[in-house]
Amino acid sequence: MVSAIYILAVGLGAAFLIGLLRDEWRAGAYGVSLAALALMSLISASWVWVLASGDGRAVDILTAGTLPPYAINLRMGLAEAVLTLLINLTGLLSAVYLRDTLFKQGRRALATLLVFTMASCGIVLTRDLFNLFVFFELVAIATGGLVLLSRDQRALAAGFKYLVASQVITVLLLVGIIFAYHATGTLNIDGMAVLSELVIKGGGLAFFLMFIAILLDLKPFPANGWALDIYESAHPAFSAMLSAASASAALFAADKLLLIGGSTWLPVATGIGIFGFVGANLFALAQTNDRRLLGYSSVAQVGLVLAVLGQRDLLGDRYLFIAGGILLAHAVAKAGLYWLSGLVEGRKLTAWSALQGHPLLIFAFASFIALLVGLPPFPGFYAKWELVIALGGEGRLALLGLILFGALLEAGYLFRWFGQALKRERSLEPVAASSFKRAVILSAVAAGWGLGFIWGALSPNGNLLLALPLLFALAFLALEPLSVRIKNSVAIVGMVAWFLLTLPSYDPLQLIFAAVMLLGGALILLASYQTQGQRIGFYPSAMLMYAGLAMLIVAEDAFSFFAAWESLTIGSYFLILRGQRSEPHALSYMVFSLGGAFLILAGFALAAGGDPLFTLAGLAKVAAPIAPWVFLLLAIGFMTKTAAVGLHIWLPGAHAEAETDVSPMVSGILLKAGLFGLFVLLMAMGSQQLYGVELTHLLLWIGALSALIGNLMAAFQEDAKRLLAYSSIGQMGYALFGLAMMNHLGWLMALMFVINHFIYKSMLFLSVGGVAKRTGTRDMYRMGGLITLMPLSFIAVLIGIIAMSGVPPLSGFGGRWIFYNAILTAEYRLPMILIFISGPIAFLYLFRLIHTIFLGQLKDEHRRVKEAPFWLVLPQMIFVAFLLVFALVPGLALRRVDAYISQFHPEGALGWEGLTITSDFGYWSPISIMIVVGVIFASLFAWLVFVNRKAQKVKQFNIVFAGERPFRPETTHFAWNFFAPYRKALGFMTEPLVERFWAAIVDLLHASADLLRRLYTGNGQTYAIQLLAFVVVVYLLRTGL
Amino acid sequence: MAYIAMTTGFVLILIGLYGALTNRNILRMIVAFTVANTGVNLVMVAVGYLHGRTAPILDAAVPVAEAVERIIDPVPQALVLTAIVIGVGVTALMLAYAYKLYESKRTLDISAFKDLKW
Amino acid sequence: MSFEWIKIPYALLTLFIVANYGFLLTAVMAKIAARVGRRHGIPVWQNYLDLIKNYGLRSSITHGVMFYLGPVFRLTGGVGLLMFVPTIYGSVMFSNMSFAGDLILALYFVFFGSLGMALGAGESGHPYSAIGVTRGLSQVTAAELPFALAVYAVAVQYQTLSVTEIVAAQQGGILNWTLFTNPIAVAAAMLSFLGSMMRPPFDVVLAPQEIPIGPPTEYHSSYLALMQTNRAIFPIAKIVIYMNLFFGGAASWPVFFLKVFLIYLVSVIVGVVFPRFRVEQSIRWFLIWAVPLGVIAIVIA
Amino acid sequence: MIRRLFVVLLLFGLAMVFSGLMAGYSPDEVLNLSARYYAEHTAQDIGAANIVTAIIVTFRGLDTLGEVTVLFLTAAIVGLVLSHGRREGRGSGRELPPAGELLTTGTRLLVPLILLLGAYVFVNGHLTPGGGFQGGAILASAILLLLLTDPLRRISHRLITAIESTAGLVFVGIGLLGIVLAGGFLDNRILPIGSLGELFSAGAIPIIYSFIGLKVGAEFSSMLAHLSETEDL
Repeated sequence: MVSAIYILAVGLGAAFLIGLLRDEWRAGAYGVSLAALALMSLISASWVWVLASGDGRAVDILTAGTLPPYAINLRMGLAEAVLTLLINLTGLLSAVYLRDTLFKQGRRALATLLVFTMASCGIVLTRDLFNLFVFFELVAIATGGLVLLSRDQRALAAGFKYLVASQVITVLLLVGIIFAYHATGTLNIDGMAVLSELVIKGGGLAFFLMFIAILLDLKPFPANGWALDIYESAHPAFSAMLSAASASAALFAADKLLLIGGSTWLPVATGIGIFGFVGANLFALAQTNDRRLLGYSSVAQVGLVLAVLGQRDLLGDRYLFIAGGILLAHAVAKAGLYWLSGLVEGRKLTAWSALQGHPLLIFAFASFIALLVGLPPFPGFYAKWELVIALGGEGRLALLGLILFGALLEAGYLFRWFGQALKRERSLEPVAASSFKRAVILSAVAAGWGLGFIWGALSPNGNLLLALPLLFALAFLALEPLSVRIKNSVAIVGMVAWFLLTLPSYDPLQLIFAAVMLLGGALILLASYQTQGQRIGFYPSAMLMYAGLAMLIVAEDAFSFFAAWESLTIGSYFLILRGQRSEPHALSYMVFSLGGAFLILAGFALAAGGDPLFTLAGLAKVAAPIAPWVFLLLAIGFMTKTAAVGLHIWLPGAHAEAETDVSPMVSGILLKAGLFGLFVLLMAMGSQQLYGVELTHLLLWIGALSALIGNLMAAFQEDAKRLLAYSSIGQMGYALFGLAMMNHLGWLMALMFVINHFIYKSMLFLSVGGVAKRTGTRDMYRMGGLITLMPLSFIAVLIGIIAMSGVPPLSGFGGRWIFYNAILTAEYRLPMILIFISGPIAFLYLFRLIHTIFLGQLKDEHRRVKEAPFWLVLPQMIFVAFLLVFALVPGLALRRVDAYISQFHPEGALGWEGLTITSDFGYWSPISIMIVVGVIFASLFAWLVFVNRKAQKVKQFNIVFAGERPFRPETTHFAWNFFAPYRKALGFMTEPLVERFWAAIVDLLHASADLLRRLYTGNGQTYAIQLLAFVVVVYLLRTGL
Repeated sequence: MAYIAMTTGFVLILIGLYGALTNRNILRMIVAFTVANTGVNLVMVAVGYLHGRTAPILDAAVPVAEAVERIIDPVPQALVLTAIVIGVGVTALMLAYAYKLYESKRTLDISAFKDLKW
Repeated sequence: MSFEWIKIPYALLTLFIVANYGFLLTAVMAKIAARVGRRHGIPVWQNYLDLIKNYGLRSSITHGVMFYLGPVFRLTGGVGLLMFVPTIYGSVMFSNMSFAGDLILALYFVFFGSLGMALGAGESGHPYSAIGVTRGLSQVTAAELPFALAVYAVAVQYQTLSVTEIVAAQQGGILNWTLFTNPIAVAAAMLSFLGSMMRPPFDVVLAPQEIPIGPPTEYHSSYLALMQTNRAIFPIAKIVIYMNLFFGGAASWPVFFLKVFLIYLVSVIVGVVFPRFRVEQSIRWFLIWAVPLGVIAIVIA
Repeated sequence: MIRRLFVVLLLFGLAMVFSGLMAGYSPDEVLNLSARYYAEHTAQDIGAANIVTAIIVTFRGLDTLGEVTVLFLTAAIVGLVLSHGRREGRGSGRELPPAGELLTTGTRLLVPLILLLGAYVFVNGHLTPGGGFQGGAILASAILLLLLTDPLRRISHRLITAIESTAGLVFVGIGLLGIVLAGGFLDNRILPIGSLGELFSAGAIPIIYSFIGLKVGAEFSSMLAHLSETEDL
């Protein structure tokens, strides 16, 4: 095993050696440096290998042949090995990335780079305080040099500000060190750690000075303007090193110091850390410069890790896993993003739209963001899971809340950035086409995924990257070059196969959802055959969503449930983002979904009581004081997916702007995930009281309100797809209402809605999508009279609206019938009034939908419109068949579920004798209804045909029109503002109060961020003053408290 | 004795920082920082001082046997040396920066270099 | 309760009786209304004449499939509604097809006809039809609400959704009628009844003055004939529901005729007394006067 | 004005910390454990009469290596900074008035002596006060004198870097030899310790210190040279 000292020796030796080379031999110098960095990485890697594989323990490296504490010693443990590897690799890759610049700048720059890397490793390795200081100084000075690699003239000022700050830090650190030495008589960190005198003899203050100095080296918010300026102006490759390498090193130094400080200083670390995490993320909201944004984000991430270090008393031996997960994910992602920013010309966030058309880079971008946010399957995800569970178990809820809030802010601006990069019109500057720069970036991507795998393997919750559905989804990344038809077929086959594979393991409830989500998803995918080309990015996203859904249904424990939830959220986000003008809506969808996801996470954390392997079944055992809160958190989290009123504002845009075949997926299928969650929740926890309020009662009201508002809003839409989207809100409201009734028939009705809503909403979205595709508009008043041109689509819509309106004889009536029987036993009556109102309102928008599109007057520009493409029509027709069958024999699907629900609500089960379905109150015989109606209809129709056989078809405008003959469809087609009088009567209920509320919150955040960040005046002296102020304030708080 | 030195050191630090934080002229700031550094070094030496003892050099005056009783703490002195050298390095670097800053904007007023902010 | 073939002739018989009664009744009501307005009014057999005339008309045009089917839907709605509710309490002959479903079926089947009608009218492409439909739908949302609440109250009261059982529960003396056992529910229901009868003050849907007869504007000849037939059957079918729910049902045809007449008369009287509401006015009216009653009904139920 | 007041307040806060330190400070009566160890073991382990030197070069040799690196780095970066964005074709643009007779003669007289003194100081670093850094600084002062007499004089960076790099390499090399031949990195016992107080004693210390002296001298000189090249402003 090569001694770790060689890492330092090689770095230094190479730095000195290239001094000997002639200025002309640039290539030689460059080669030597690369070789040195590679060698250093190799040494670290070998150590990682040995220590990780278990054989071999942390070793101390002595110098001067003298034992510590009398001589400086280094230590190489697993953490050190990993960090040095990270540092050296970052250095190596950055050196590769910087090739041209380094060639221009010559060997001085090379030497500086080498020393920077070497010194960062030194910070990690050394166990001696003063030696630590020396290495810090080296890093600081090297930074002062490397800043100048950038072409940006402003870097000069930034570098000077940085030096000023480091001067102040030096003063504090030295004074601290010398007094600590005086108090303990040693400079050895471990030596100090064991000695207790540090607290007496004024050692406490000495430690404070040292500790605060190290913290200041972490560029803590808000005393970090100097660092931000560096991040913004330095060469991206160096910013990468600064953010990935030196920040990690400094964090490790802080960790070592905490060994000395002991548990009394942990809260300080946590406090400063979490303050920085939230604050920096808040400030980043108002940031438009990409590199500065990344700087803010780095500060935030470092803060988070610091907070975790402060929790080590709680986390025990897992804290390395957690802190390491967050830290490495941050380092890789941040380095990658900085390198990526080197390829982009403009510095505005929107300039990243240059990446469009480079799928590989987009994928890298997405991976890095997912790494940062801590989405599965990346290390941050596992780490955050254990962290949050531990915090919840210990009841450190404030910290937990702040962490989740900060993470939400971060996700907000990162995904906004991503959306802008993908959807804004492509900027003209080309992406730098340097192959090795891309190689560097891609290696970072690979590292990220590799880390994800490792962390998955280390986590007790099992490795997500071994989950078959997820792998299947990821496999589509490899299939991207293939054409749509192949990929689509693979996808369909895969989903059906997975369904059949897992079929035996489902209970009836899971079976219903699985059928809807997997088989239904495959059915909708038929529509995707009508797209051409490769459709880059569609299949990985869609399959990711379906994988999430598939895993969600079968999830046994909270972790896999949450992981599945996150994956389906990400997948659907990418899907929705694909729409033409869907950027803002996709963003709000993502923010709401992640917000909901974090609430769910918090709920699990509360419930789990510190057990990361908490099972869903365990929800039932949660005890009284926290149970209602768990219930509340989880319920709200799930309701963000079902778009319950108040959390619904993301839905209309997201569903309306999505692509034709995506809308049915996200509407017909995705919404059901929320319902499934609620099912699981209610089954496990039943109903809970909070301050005497029955929470299910609350859900009743929310469901009823959603039904009312959703239907009402739908009636006033001009955009067909928005109309359908709003109606989804209403339908989910019904389902929620049914669930919240907490009785047998209520749940049955909810399930009925799961099936029905899936069928007719998918059908309607497909046919409306087809019409929109043909007519080139989604505004209904621009259409009209299409019945003769698109008969099949018309039939689909006709059947769809009859079913949805609940008019017999189609299946929608079954839902209504069950609903009436259910409410007869419900103890809460008032919310029903809302349901009663919203029922008829459905007719308004349904009639509007079919009338203004297919009936009325045909527009001139549509006279040549053809029927929708075959692949769009086919699934619709299949759905029609389903609806009719389901209308005739609802028992097929419902009987077993009915029996299944009986274990939760024994009373009130339905009777299924013969053709008639009987409840305690009434009866209903679908087939007889169908026959009776059919017979009457047929005979009357026959009679009409008989008396009216020679009726002749007349032209469009041949109507009784006050004696004259209209000729312009626009003026004759009554469609726009269809329900004007209704608006007069009830329009007040459609005031967008909820939108205003959320908009106000967002504006508040942005405004405060924009105002507060002026704290960074750009004056280096002011920065130094802030630095000092930070120290004094912390000191006062520390002594004051 | 130790106290006087130490107090002087601290006062020097404060003076230095005051100068560095209030003078807008970059050169003055640099000088102020050197003052502060000097203060730090003074403090370090003062901490290592033991009353009535001599320099840690073993010669006729201080035989090896009595070293323990006769010499003052050598460690701070070693540290100070390092600290001084590092201080010199940083100062030189800052001076170089100051030169380039002046070259770029023809002024030495720190508040003139605010292109980067927020 | 199940199906035997004999039910079909019985059902046709019911249909025949009700249809004729409907023709006469509507004519009588029209006459009453005219007399109140100091006009002479139509003869009682006018409907038959119109029917014959419409069937006899030779010219007949169509605007398309839905247009053609519209009246069929409409009449199917009327007849089906009649079929799904037992007409005469206790008689197997006139229990029709009520085995197919209970009260809820009837309630939702009400919309079947209007929906199909609306579609047909829509395809005619006539703006007035569409306007009429929007008005109708808008008004229905408010007008149906009190009725729904009342029905719910009654169902809770009798703990059943089966019409027959509800009627059974009201037998044995006039005081057992829901009218007296649950007056508030009945009041709410009757208010919404006014709204559903297409008579003033809630006839803005047809609005004979400014948009000649609303949705059916484009319909003529045999289409119109079918719809006239429906206009005779449908109100009665609806009244039958009211009668069964609130007024003790009818054990024999005379009682049936009487009760239907009286209930119909209510809407006529109100109609001749009040001027017409605009849509938003009627909506407000229902929300302010009728709905609260319904709410009280279900709260105390 | 407010700014100054604020700064004063802050410094007052800092002063509180410092006073706290002093309040908690009590001078040692006896050497603490590390110091005691050095006092007792330096003589036989290291064989350097100057304990401080022993600590600097051996016990805390890693610090010193870093320290040397700091200078090396600074020299490099100063070069980097001053060459940063420099437009070519500038340099000795203008003529300066010749330096005074006194200065030139004094220089000619003193420079050799200064160099000699510097060499003496770092060669005896392990015996007497002083050592590589001090010696190096003295060497550099000679260069300073030269530059004062003729600011436009160009000193060969090539030579300087060659010196400092070799010195650095030797330092690292000796350190590594320590691992191979003796107890660890920078162990000075790769050479016989010799007897206390002799010039050739204390193992590798004199060699290391001499090279440090050269290196430091070279680095200071290069900084001075670089800074002096900014004369033409």
